[in-house]
Amino acid sequence: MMQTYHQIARGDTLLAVDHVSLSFGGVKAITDVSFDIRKGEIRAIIGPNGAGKTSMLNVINGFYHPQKGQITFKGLTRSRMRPSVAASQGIARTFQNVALFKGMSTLDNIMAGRTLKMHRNFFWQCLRHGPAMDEEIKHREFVEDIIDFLEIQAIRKVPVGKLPYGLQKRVELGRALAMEPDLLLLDEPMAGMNLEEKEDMSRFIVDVNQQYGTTIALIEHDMGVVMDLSDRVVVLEYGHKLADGTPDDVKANEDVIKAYLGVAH
Amino acid sequence: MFYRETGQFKTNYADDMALLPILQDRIGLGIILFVAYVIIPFFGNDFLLSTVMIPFLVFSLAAIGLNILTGFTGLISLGTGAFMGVGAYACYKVSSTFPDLNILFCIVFSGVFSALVGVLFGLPSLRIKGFYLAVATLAAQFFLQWCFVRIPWLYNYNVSGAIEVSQRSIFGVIVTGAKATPESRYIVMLVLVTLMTWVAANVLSGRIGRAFMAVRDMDIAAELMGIDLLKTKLLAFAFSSFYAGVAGAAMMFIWVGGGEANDSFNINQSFLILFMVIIGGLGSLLGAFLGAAFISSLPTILKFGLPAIGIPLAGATAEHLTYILVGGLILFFLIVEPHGLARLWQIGKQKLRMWPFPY
Amino acid sequence: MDILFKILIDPFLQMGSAPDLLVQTIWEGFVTGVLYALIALGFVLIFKASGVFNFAQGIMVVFAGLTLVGLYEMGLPAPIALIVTLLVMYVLAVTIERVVLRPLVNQPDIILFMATFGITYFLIGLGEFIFGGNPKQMISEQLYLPKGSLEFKMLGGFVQLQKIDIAAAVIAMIMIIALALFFQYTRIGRALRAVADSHKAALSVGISLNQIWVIVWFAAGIVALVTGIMWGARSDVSFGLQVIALKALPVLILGGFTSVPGAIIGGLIIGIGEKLGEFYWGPLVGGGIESWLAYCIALFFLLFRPQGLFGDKIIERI
Amino acid sequence: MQSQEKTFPQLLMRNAALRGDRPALRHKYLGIWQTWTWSDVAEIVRSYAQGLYDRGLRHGDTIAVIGANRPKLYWTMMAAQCLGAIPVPVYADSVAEEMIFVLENAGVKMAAVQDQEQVDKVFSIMDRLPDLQWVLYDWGRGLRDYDEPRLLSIDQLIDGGREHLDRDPQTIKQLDDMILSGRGTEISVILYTSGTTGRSKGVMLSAERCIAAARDSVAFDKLNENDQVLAYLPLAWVGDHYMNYAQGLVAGFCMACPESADTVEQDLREIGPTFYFAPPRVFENLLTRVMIRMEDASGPKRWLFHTFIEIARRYGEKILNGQSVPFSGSLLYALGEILIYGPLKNVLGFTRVRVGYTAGEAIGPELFSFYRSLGINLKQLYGQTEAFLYVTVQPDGEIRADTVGPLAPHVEVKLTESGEVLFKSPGMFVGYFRDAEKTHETMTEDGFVRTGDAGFFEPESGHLKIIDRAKDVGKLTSGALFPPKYVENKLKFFPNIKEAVLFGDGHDYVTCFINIDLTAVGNWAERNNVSYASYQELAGHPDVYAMIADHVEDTNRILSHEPMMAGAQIKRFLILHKELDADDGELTRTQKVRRGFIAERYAPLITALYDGTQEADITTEVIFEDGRKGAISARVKIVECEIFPLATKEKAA
Repeated sequence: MMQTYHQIARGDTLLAVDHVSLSFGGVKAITDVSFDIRKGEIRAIIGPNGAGKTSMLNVINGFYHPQKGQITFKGLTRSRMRPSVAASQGIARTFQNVALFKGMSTLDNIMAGRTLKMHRNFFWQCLRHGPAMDEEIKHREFVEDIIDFLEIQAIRKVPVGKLPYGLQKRVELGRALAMEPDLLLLDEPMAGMNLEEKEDMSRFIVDVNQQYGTTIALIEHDMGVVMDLSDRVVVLEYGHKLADGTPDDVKANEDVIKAYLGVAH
Repeated sequence: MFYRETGQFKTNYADDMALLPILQDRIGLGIILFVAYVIIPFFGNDFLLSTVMIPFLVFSLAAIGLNILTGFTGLISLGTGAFMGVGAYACYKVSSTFPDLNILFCIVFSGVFSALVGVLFGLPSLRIKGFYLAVATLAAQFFLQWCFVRIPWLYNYNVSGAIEVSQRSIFGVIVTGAKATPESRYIVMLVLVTLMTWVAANVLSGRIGRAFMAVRDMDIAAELMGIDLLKTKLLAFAFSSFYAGVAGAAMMFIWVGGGEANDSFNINQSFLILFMVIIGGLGSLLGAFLGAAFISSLPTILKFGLPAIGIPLAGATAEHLTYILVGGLILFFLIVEPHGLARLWQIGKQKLRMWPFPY
Repeated sequence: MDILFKILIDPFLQMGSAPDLLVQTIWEGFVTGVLYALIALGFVLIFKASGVFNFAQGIMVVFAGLTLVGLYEMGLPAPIALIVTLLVMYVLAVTIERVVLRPLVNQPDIILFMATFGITYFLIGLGEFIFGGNPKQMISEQLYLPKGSLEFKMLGGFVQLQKIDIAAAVIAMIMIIALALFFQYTRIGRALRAVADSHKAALSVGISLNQIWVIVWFAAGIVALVTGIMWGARSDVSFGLQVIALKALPVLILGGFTSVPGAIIGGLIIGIGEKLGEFYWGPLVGGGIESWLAYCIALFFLLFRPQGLFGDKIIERI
Repeated sequence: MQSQEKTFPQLLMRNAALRGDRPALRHKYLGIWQTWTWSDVAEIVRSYAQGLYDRGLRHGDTIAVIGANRPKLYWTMMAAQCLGAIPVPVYADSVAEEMIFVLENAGVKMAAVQDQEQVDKVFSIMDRLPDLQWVLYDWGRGLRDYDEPRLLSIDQLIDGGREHLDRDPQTIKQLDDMILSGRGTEISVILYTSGTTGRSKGVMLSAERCIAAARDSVAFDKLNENDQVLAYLPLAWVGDHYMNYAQGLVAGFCMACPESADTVEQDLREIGPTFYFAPPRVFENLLTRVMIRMEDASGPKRWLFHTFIEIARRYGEKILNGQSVPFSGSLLYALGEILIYGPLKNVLGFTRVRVGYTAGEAIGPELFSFYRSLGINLKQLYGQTEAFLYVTVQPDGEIRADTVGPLAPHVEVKLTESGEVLFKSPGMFVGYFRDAEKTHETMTEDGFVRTGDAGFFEPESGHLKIIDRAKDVGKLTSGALFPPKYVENKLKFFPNIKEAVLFGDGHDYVTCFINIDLTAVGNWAERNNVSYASYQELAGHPDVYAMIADHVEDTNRILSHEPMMAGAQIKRFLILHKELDADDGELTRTQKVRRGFIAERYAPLITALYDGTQEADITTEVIFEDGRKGAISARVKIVECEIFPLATKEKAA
């Protein structure tokens, strides 16, 4: 049977996680968590270490398969799928500890993000002229826009392995953007950054959300940053959902305050 | 230093993404091609052509093949020799079944065939990683080798059990068999290598090449970006085996002109190619050539070089010495520059571009 | 239909019809398996301690054997030759650590893997250079290894066990137990196991990595020597052995690179498996399938457990 | 060919007609050099002009241009000029407060700015600018959600204009009339001088004079449409407007805009300009970096480099000037060209430079000859905004480090008894915008302009020598001449010294503040593993002091060979605990020291320099990048230096 994806209007539910539970062997990572992400919003998932934040992302883009519960994306409900499929359906992500292709240049890394969009067959690839080259150029133009957008022109042809951490994070964001995702998952985009880099990154995230209208779900430790950035926040703790709502609601929620021992300000 | 890049600016992407964006590189390549196509055939003697150049070219092809798999896609293979064998036998069968088919076509076909076999033995690569995969490829090596010996149909039931290359010609020029002149064989080989290198360079610098490297550098990320791991890995196996196959066919038909599988396509051959790739430099086409040049010329240099400088050797001793030297040199290079000759050149080139600055 | 019968039914009928032959074959396989296991053991030792996939283990077996015989032929009495060979193996271990491992520390695995290739070629060349390329007789009786064979009357037939084979099995057992004890109860042993987990841990035990490498390579050398003697005693000492030694690889992937029991069990499975296969199924395809059967068996297992029988499960994290 | 184009737009149209498909403008954007031909530019500028007109920009209005060197900003100037409106380029790095003055004073009606940063700046001062009606931006990142009726993208305007032109031919005619009717006497541009003293003044330049000046220099250096320049200097600086904009339009050569501030070097290398202009500071930093990078080179390479640089020093300039050198010399130099000079020039992007100029400040002679000795035809000119750049300029063959050359074509100069230089030139300005009294101060009755610089003509050669700002040249109590900048330039040639400020007027000896160069000294510290946490700590380090002391004494030794200057040797100096910074008002936007300001800001240190103490405390207020204010205080050491007796010529030689 053939299932189709519905067009989702801004503000409607883009992705719904309902009653998802996940465990490795005996260890419970996520227990019966439900929440939704609306098109066009910036959604934050916060919580202390080991709260199951990353596992949640891994479930969403099909890298882990939940034992219980299901996920509805663009109106199509499923309990499991292959990561590559998730990608082709419009879910992109970045990683907690940068997962760039170390051997390749910034440009190639971001170009790699276009793979799904490139279709010229092997024969043309062999010639690398005519259609194949046209395609390369078309996508190079798209990628260059991203490079310009993220202000990384100066490192265009530098192997990413040589770049400082902050820039690597930026390149990784670029790579995810190259996929033109409907849903962009950011796993601690500001981990290990200094204040200035954090500010830049926040600016980029907001700009992405505005410019490309991309829906963003992000995990972050730094409460302060999250509260400024996001429209709505889910709080996880030990795999359970602790709270869900606007930054203000969440700040007000005393469970959260307890969990964070007043870190929330 | 020889690189004078001032004023070389690109006004369109096609130029910017060209295989050799720097003018001086293009000039350099031009010179090399000129030497290869004009100087060597006209001024080289038979010895140079058939003992040095042709083997070098054959090995280059094989090395490119393995480099695509191991260097670009990160899949170690110890079965290259066998895949070469597949090519050789396929070519033999086709050419003997269709005697008036153009030999070049046979050779290319043999590549296609070994690509298919490559895919077959590449299947486990989805579940198996790293050394486990390396060992798995040994299965291919030994199984295929066994087939070559035990399935007489493959060598047309020759009593010798070996491939017997018949005489073939292209455009009236004899290119295989005993009567073929070194020049003609050399040129055929050279054309083959030039074309296939160009193709490899194209593919590797495009979408597919990026997919390969993505899988090599961080397969999980690659998958989460929609790169289908199985497809990509199988494609790598096919692409790589194609080159190995053609190399094998060329080896039998253009270089040695017939022979028996166990000598030509055994495990040691596989290792030898692997050395070429490692010493030449993983993930670099240039490396494939450097490695091939180095390893393939070494025995010759020893066999003829040492006596020349007055160190007479019995054949056996020379062979032993070769082993010692090859082993020693492999270690030496790994220690000096684990990323191979290509990296050395790369560093040198960078220095030349930045001269007189150090970086 | 007929072919299916030949493959699926007939062999088992044969087994049933001549159980003594079956036992005989299994025994043969068992002994080969033990020898495979020994070589695999050498791999495991080194891989556990240094993460190096030591391709050279096979050639080390040959080299050890050659050296022993060679020294004897040069006129050293057997026991002395044995000791000197041990020394040689030690020197080899030290040299490898100094010349190869130390400069290559922290290089990617494939590089170290290639390095062991280099070592292999070097040793082949060296061995041939010194002792010549042609096969040698193992000096069995000088080493007081038993000769001849025992015959049991059983299952309505005869089963013949070569004494040397029994000896091999026994010695292998002793050796494995010895190693186990060494790992369990000595300080160095503990250090080695620590290294397997983390290098820091090892240092905390107070032994430098370099020392540890020397030790494991020496240990692997000893194992190689024993293997060399046994194998040499059964057939002879030649470089052909080096290719046979590759059989240890499927054994490894079967047992997992890091597991000693895995190496043993894997060895036995492969050994017995390939003998049975060769004896009962080989003829169907013109024999000689020993050369690859082992790999296919391993591959088959691998498809179900990519980390080998005893390797620990790989959980992908991101 | 003295043709009749009187305004820049007319020149643009001429170029479009004359060399329509030759490149007019390149911009490294999205990874490649986007290129526009003269006819492209003409078309765009016309549409843009129409767009501006439709938004209400009229003849005589002013429009601010704020940002880096980007095509759209240059087009803004051209388009505005089409309408007879006056572009007012503003330094992009000026903080809001500084900007207010210029925008207010110019009473701009529109502002064309580069990006979000500038937009925010402008809107932050909107309430102070009643006349400002539209803010146009080039690069829209982050501006999407600005709900600001007065915000427009330049593209919008261009498209709007184009569409309008296509729609009704009437407007085309109207536009043509506006362009053709443009009169040369009208004000073409207003350039605000950074003002070494006090607040800046708007220099009004008329079209015909700009063009006349440009024509002279284009002829002078034989520039033509095949030349190529890299426009990387601030738009608001006369240097850029003259060398790139004016000359470009007159000669019809191609101007290239770098991708971003941090890729200029790379872009310079890619483009390989044939005509290069930079203030001494740029050459200074470049040389510093060259030397630093060479420090890290391998021993033999360093040896090779220094040997051949020495050879170049000996023969290079002579060869460039076409004087005779010993055969061995030219041979060695040729070898050096292959081994060092050629590659070096290539890496720096100077290979194709036919003519290079430096101006804006006196250049250290050693620095100057270094580049010339490499075979780069670097020349000096002396000029200022009020002259639309040049007063004197060095023709080929008459190039010297210590003079600024003879009078440029069609320029008159006279010196007052106090030694101040007055000039009359083709490009001289019309007056200061809305500042009659300042204009009056600067212009003499007989139509000469006061430069405020002191100088004298060298009798034998007729070359002009500039000593210093007239009001800065002072006397020691001994009566000896005290030309601060002259000495400072000598000091600043040492890579380790970034900035130097001399004092001594009315005192009995000369003293000096030093700013160390963080890159150079930091690098040195690394190599000699001197550890330091901050600029302040490094500046205070005894070894650093020792090193600088040597430099100062070398300088004294040199001075002791020059009769006029021997008195100005430095007796005591100190190293400042912070870098002099334009944001703190210590430097002008063109990075010239404002000594008056510094003198009062650091008064306690100066007293200390003269009362013989060995240390002094100082607290200064600083403004951080984000505009926050803070104070840093420090204890600064003071060091004595050796003074050398005046050396007679024989000794010197």
